[in-house]
Amino acid sequence: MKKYSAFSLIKESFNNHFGWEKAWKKNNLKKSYKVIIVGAGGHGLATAYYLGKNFGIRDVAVIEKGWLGGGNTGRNTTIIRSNYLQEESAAIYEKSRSLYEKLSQELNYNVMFSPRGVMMLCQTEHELRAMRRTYYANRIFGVDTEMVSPARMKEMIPIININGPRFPILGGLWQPRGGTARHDAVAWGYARAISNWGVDIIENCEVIGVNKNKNKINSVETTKGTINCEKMCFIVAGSSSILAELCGFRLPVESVALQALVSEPIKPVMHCVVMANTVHGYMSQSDKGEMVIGGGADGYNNYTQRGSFQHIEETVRALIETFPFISRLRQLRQWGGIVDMTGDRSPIISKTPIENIYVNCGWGTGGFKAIPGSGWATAELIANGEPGELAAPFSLARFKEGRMIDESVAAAVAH
Amino acid sequence: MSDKLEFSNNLFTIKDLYLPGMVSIRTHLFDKKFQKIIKDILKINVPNKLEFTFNKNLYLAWMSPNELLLFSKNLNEILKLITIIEDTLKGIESLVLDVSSSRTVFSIKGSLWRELLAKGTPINLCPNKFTSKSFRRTRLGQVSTAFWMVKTDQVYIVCGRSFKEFFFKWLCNAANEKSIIKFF
Amino acid sequence: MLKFICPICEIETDETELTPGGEAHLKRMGPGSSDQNFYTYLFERKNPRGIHFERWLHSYGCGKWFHVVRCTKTMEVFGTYSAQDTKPPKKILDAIKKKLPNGKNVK
Amino acid sequence: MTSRFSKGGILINRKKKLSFKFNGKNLFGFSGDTLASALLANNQVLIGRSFKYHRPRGFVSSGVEEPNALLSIGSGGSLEPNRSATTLELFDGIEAMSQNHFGSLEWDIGSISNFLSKIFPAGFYYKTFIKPRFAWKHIFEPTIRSAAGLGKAPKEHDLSSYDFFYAHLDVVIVGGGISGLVTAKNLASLGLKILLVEQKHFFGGYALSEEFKINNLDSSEFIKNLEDDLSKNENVILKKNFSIVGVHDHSYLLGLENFEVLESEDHSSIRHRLWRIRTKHLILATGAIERPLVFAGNDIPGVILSSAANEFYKLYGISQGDRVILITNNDSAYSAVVELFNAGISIPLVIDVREKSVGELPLKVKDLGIRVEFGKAITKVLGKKRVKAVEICSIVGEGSVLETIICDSVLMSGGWTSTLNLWSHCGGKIKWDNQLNTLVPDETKQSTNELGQSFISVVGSARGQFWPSELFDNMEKVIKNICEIFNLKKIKYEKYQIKEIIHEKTSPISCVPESADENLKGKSFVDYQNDVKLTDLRIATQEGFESVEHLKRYTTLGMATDQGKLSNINGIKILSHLVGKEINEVGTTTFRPPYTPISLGSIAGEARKELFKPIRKTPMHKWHQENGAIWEPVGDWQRPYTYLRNNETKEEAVYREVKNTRNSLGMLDASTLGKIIVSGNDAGEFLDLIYTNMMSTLKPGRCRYGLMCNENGFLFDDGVVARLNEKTFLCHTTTGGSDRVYSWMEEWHQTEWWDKKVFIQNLTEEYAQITIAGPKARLLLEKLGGLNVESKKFQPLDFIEGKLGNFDVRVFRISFSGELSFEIATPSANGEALWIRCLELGSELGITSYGTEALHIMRAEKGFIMIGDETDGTVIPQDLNLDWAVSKKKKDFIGKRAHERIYMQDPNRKTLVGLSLKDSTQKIPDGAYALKSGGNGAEDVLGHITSTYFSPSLDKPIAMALLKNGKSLKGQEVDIPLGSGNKLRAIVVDPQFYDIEGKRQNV
Ligand SMILES: Cc1cc2nc3c(=O)[nH]c(=O)nc-3n(C[C@H](O)[C@H](O)[C@H](O)COP(=O)(O)OP(=O)(O)OC[C@H]3O[C@@H](n4cnc5c(N)ncnc54)[C@H](O)[C@@H]3O)c2cc1C
Ligand SMILES: NC(=O)c1ccc[n+]([C@@H]2O[C@H](COP(=O)([O-])OP(=O)(O)OC[C@H]3O[C@@H](n4cnc5c(N)ncnc54)[C@H](O)[C@@H]3O)[C@@H](O)[C@H]2O)c1
Ligand SMILES: Cc1cc2nc3c(=O)[nH]c(=O)nc-3n(C[C@H](O)[C@H](O)[C@H](O)COP(=O)(O)O)c2cc1C
Ligand SMILES: [Zn+2]
Repeated sequence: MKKYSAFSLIKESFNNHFGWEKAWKKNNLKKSYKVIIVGAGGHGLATAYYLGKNFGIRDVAVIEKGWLGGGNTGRNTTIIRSNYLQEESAAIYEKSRSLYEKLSQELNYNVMFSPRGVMMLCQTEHELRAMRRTYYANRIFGVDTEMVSPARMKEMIPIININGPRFPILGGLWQPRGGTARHDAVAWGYARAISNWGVDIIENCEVIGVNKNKNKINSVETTKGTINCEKMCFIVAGSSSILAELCGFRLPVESVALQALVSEPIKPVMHCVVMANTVHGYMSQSDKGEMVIGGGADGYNNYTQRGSFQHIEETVRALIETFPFISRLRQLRQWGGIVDMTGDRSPIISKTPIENIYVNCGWGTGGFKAIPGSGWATAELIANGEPGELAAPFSLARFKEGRMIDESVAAAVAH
Repeated sequence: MSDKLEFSNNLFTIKDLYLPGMVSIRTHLFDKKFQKIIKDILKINVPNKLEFTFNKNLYLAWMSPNELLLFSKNLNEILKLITIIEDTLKGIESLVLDVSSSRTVFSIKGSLWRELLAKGTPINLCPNKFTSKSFRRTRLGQVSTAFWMVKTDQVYIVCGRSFKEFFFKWLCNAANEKSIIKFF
Repeated sequence: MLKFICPICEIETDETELTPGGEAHLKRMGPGSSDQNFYTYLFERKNPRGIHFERWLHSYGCGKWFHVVRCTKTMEVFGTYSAQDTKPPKKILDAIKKKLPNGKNVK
Repeated sequence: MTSRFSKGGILINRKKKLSFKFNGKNLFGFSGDTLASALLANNQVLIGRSFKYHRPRGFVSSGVEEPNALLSIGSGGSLEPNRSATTLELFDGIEAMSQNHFGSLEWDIGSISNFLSKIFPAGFYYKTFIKPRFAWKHIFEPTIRSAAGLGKAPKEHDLSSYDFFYAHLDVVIVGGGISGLVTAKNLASLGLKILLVEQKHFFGGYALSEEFKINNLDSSEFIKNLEDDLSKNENVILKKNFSIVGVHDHSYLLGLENFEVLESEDHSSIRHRLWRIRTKHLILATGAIERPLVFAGNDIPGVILSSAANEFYKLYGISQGDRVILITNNDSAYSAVVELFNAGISIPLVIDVREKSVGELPLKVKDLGIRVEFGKAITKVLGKKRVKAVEICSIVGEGSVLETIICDSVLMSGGWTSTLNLWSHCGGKIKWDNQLNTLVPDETKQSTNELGQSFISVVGSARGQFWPSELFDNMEKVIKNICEIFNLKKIKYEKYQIKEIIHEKTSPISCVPESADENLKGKSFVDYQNDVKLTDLRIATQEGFESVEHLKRYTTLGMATDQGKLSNINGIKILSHLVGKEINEVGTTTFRPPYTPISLGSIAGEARKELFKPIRKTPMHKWHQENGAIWEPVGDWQRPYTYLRNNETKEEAVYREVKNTRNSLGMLDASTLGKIIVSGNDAGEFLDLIYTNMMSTLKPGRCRYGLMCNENGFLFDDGVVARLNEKTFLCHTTTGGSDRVYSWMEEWHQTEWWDKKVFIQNLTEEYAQITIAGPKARLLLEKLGGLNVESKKFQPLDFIEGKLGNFDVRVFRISFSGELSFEIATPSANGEALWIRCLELGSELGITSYGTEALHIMRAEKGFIMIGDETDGTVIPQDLNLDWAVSKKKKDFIGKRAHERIYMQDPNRKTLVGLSLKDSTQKIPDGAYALKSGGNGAEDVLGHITSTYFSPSLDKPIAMALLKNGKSLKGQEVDIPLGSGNKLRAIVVDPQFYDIEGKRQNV
């Protein structure tokens, strides 16, 4: 694999860049693999990566029905933070965030992780109290956050309207090491790394069935043929229920559309990510200059990657209230992704009723930030057949026991 | 709060009909016995689905298959009627409640009222869809409301009392003469 | 932006006047039910890509719940019926059969 | 030089001169101009800088597809960045500024990156800036970011207003070109309600600037007649400056109507109106957009689409230059040459990349004596900020220069792309047609409506039928179809006579010369705004970004503000060539709304500032407002947090309110509490299912505190239930909970227990409610008079009805403060009067009004829980020591089954305790965590603080907490780490601090 660096870039420029190789190889399917991962989104690719890196398991195929990274990984608002309230969440998201910090170097691929800081606004007394609770939880669970006053916030984000007549800003929870990353690059970077090890990434290949013997899977059916495997893990976000159905069980998830939009690009005006939960909207500015905006999810089951306009409307209203200047900007594009929402809005990294099938899903509206940590934990689960510390709380069994990991309690939206 | 809410421009006059009387009658509307009782007391029929009936000052509107709203501009008339209705309905599964204080009613005068309302509600207000008999509950400018036509150029709109100042501002904004389309 | 005919009001209602209520025809599991059954009732959803039986509330209208049969892939609505119907009416089932003769769900 | 002819220009009114500014220069145009035509009339060809390399750019088009000519318009609160000059109708006083340059437009320092373009191909940033790690954060990213964006964002508040409108229509026709107008004409007599919209400020589309005869009339005259005709028709609403921007599920359309010109004349006019439309049928007459050709220097100012040059000439009387050449792969572009030549422009050469054409137009051009070279191409365009000359080469080969021709403008045409965005927004598929050399709608995969039926028809050049004589080929079919849909008698369709123009096929070639060398490819632009060149596409595919979606994301092709209207098709043609696949195999990227960008202001509509969200006010709101209330939003309600007097701080005010209530008398506006009537023979039974405790045993005249759980067993609301009579209960809920609880009850009643005979009504707003609390409470009620409130007659948890003074009331003897307390409910209409009466009579008793914060403190002093503080959606009643309110006798209630699950029985669940601080000068911070004493880490966590206050009544800090196995910790010490790194030491106590025996409230 050709190493990426400023030097190689300059060198290639003399050669009209004819020397660059494929970022990941276009492979043909082999007859069998030790592990099959269904879904080449961020989580699937990261899982393959840590299987190879931490456990030396590289006889792996990642099967993708469309184009790599084309699911939610390729359509999210790229917010990365770990200031979660619950201990279990903080652990996996903080692990993830810390892996992000060095990911570019590790993968030799600039994923443009940008620790520009995430600001969560408090706009009611109740929210302020809830956010303080998160702040104290963060301190104990090793996540670096601080509470900031409205005045300080105004200094940090001059374009914010802290005197909104309806929901004046009472404070904020600031995570300086949160931020964003270039979403596509995360998928591409992992893909390049695992492809280099010989992991097969098979695009345009849909898993359409599984063949079981008793309570074990021995092969999967795909649109490109049958493949044998020792273990299988599906990591397909919005399509989780469909895969589960193929495997013969059901999951506590529902698929709904979550939408986002971008404005036309403008010169930099806001250097951090801002999330306003009371009015429900969040916004950051990409390195190209668009304001990247997201809000609430639809409330009905959906597989179309389109959502209802009323959510765009509500989100934009909320953000104009908080950032009046955006009123004269224009919406350039809107799109949707199908997210998998669990009963407690926390993910599932778990064994399943089938012995050698594992599942990673339920990241809902907030799993981009979790990609490295989730891949790490899932690889551990697949390799050992048992969850490690990070994954254990996120088992399917928790729903039966009533041991939910509810993040919404801190009055926070989960992005 | 007792300040009167009134607005007018060249096109519209919007007014809070301060303290009219309203009664909610919950029962099974299809019940023949009930229909007769209403006819006897109020001298009007139980309205059809999505419609209202009226008798001078009284309007009787269909809210749902088991709820009617009785409305009069005169609070005292309503207070008298409540007791009568309640007493007469004793044997019938029902719930009669004075809701005069729960809600308020705005009158909008002006022939372009359809246009004004179409700024806020997704329901079809074309004259052949929303007629002189129609009564609709809807979400209008983010507020839960119900309205009906009392004259060709006048509608009454009910909304929750606590929303009324907000809703009044919304109506005034929508009444902007500069934003007329003449759609209907 | 979806719209359904509220079977009670019998008029078209806009999504902004409705509240979605998830999968329909769930059987409530009360005290004494098994852990598995209770879990299924609370959490396990069909979540199909295709025909979905679901509940909606005409919240800004008559205030009544009703059932909708909708395809989650094409958004086609096969019909709406009362919340107190424990099974979808035959008419709707026939319409579905006509659309999907082999009984398989939409791709 | 570009300039305006002294005659001509269909759209402009030379009598009405308008002045405007560009980069501070005063310029003039005419009414009817666009800003673009007015700038061109002033020889302003250099108009902006490209995104990445800061290359000088001019106009390429005359419409919504424009990628280059983006300007900042206005200033202050009306500044609008990135506005395309080609779509802005000129009005008096426009101030326009060019964008994206450091220094002046002419001398942009940023253009250094142009020289480095070879090192910075597509995706270069993924390959570099990786090491050292800190440099990315502190040097590289800030550098990249500072180069981001085009225009500057406004800093001030937007002064414009925006409007909404809901419309229901039978047919919406998108596009006011000739096809749209003719369709409308044919449907106009059917009695259907029709809306026809045109995004531009004129009707007619391309036909307006073309010369052909239809029914023996000049096309422009024919259009004028049609427009006049239709504007008189009652069934048809004709709209200009109106763009359909989105097609959503269930045939929901979004349209943006633009009033900018009006607004410029009258500031109180609206700026935009967002139309939300439901239509039964949608007809796309959206026309087609001409494609650029890809050759070196095709982005130099002065290179322009031939159709644009033609429009600028015919509509606005503009000439692109003195010596103009054309390069084309099709016949249609020749018409511009004919026009310009006849207007006296010198045309040194027409380059046709095809081998030949015997079409009518090329022949005509030849007849005019213009030199036409077939099989040739452009090696490159010379010039930096303006075309100076072109070098000519053969179409085959690498582009060796055969000849250099001096010129100041190059017209180009790479064929046409039908505009099918709206066809696809909602799932409709499109396919490539090699014959027509454009995308066409795939009729077998259409968008469908709620009935699963297709509802979109396409007419005119949007179908790929570009020549006038073909435009109406399927019109008859469309009309018939519509008659069928609406069950109408078939109407006669009138045929149109248009003379056929003999023409040659368009060439599939879009990049010339075909094997241009790398240096030329590095200057051949596919996406102008995002500076995507031929070389970028090649590098991307070489690196494996071969899926059209990957190519887009890796190179940013088609992601600029024009969304690839010019570049997408050339992009996929090139891709198909690079990967050796058919165009249909390669596919297109997804078309997404909006078709053209729309203002965020229009999406928000009127819902801003005071109309942002509904505010609910209690009947006493005005009094609060006038008496120093600081508001606290609770749900949609505004409640007084406290009332400030004189120079008090918030804290002082709250303490005063607490003390006054405890020592003499306080009153609270409790009107926001939810009040729900549940009535019927089965009401008790029904409430037994809803509440955790037994309600059916409650006696009429009595009240009981009740809890509600969800099916997960978690506590979600609480309140006092009063049994009004045998069959009627009045359920109080929390302020935030009233609507939720009401819907909750309705839901269970309608969908699970519809056999229960009950009616439910939300009476929250019907009653104003006033809490009178404090040792002198009874005195006040006696002063009000009319009711016997003696302690024997009127016991705790009793209620009575009657007249208090002149007021109809229901009085509950319930206490949330721990004091002797009465809650008086009266119809809202009397709320304010009763409130004022209480104040008058209470003044000599020393009454004070108190707000929510005092209320919260007093309840915490008593150890009462507060939904939202002690609960957070994961707490069950048992955690809060409320077992006594959870019936063991009842077979079932919502949440009962959930409480049986393992984890709910876990002895390590967090349970409610009180905390008392050793050091009473301290206060436990809100939200703090409690650790085992001496503990530090996550493993020592016991739980969190749920409420914490300084208690003015006890003159010491108090708090409640949910701690693991809290009961077992009583008497033990715990640590509470502070933000500062210090710790507080607290003792676990019972969560009741004040008047533990409850003597005060039972007097
Ligand atoms: C609009 C939006 C905004 C968001 N914003 C944020 C945010 O700001 N921060 C954040 O942290 N998270 C955010 N998220 C959530 C985040 O995007 C997801 O949680 C995350 O990307 C999930 O990654 P994944 O790898 O699990 O799934 P995906 O990226 O969706 O990958 C799953 C893959 O599985 C493939 N697949 C499905 N079925 C099959 C099959 N049968 N055979 C083979 N392959 C199959 C799919 O094609 C897909 O490529 C957002 C999501 C959306 C939609
Ligand atoms: N000879 C050729 O090869 C050739 C090629 C292309 C066009 N033409 C000529 O162009 C004309 C085509 O007529 P037509 O009516 O089909 O197309 P048109 O391009 O003339 O008109 C389409 C109209 O739709 C409008 N429009 C597009 N999208 C819209 C939207 N979303 N909202 C609102 N308005 C929108 C456009 O502004 C345009 O005015 C004919 O006169 C034809 O001769 C000829
Ligand atoms: C963070 C982010 C930034 C984006 N910026 C742009 C942009 O500048 N221009 C654009 O056209 N689309 C932009 N998009 C949207 C994509 O074009 C695309 O809509 C999205 O990835 C979903 O894919 P789809 O529309 O092909 O289904 C952006 C998407 C994301 C996630
Ligand atoms: Zn209804």
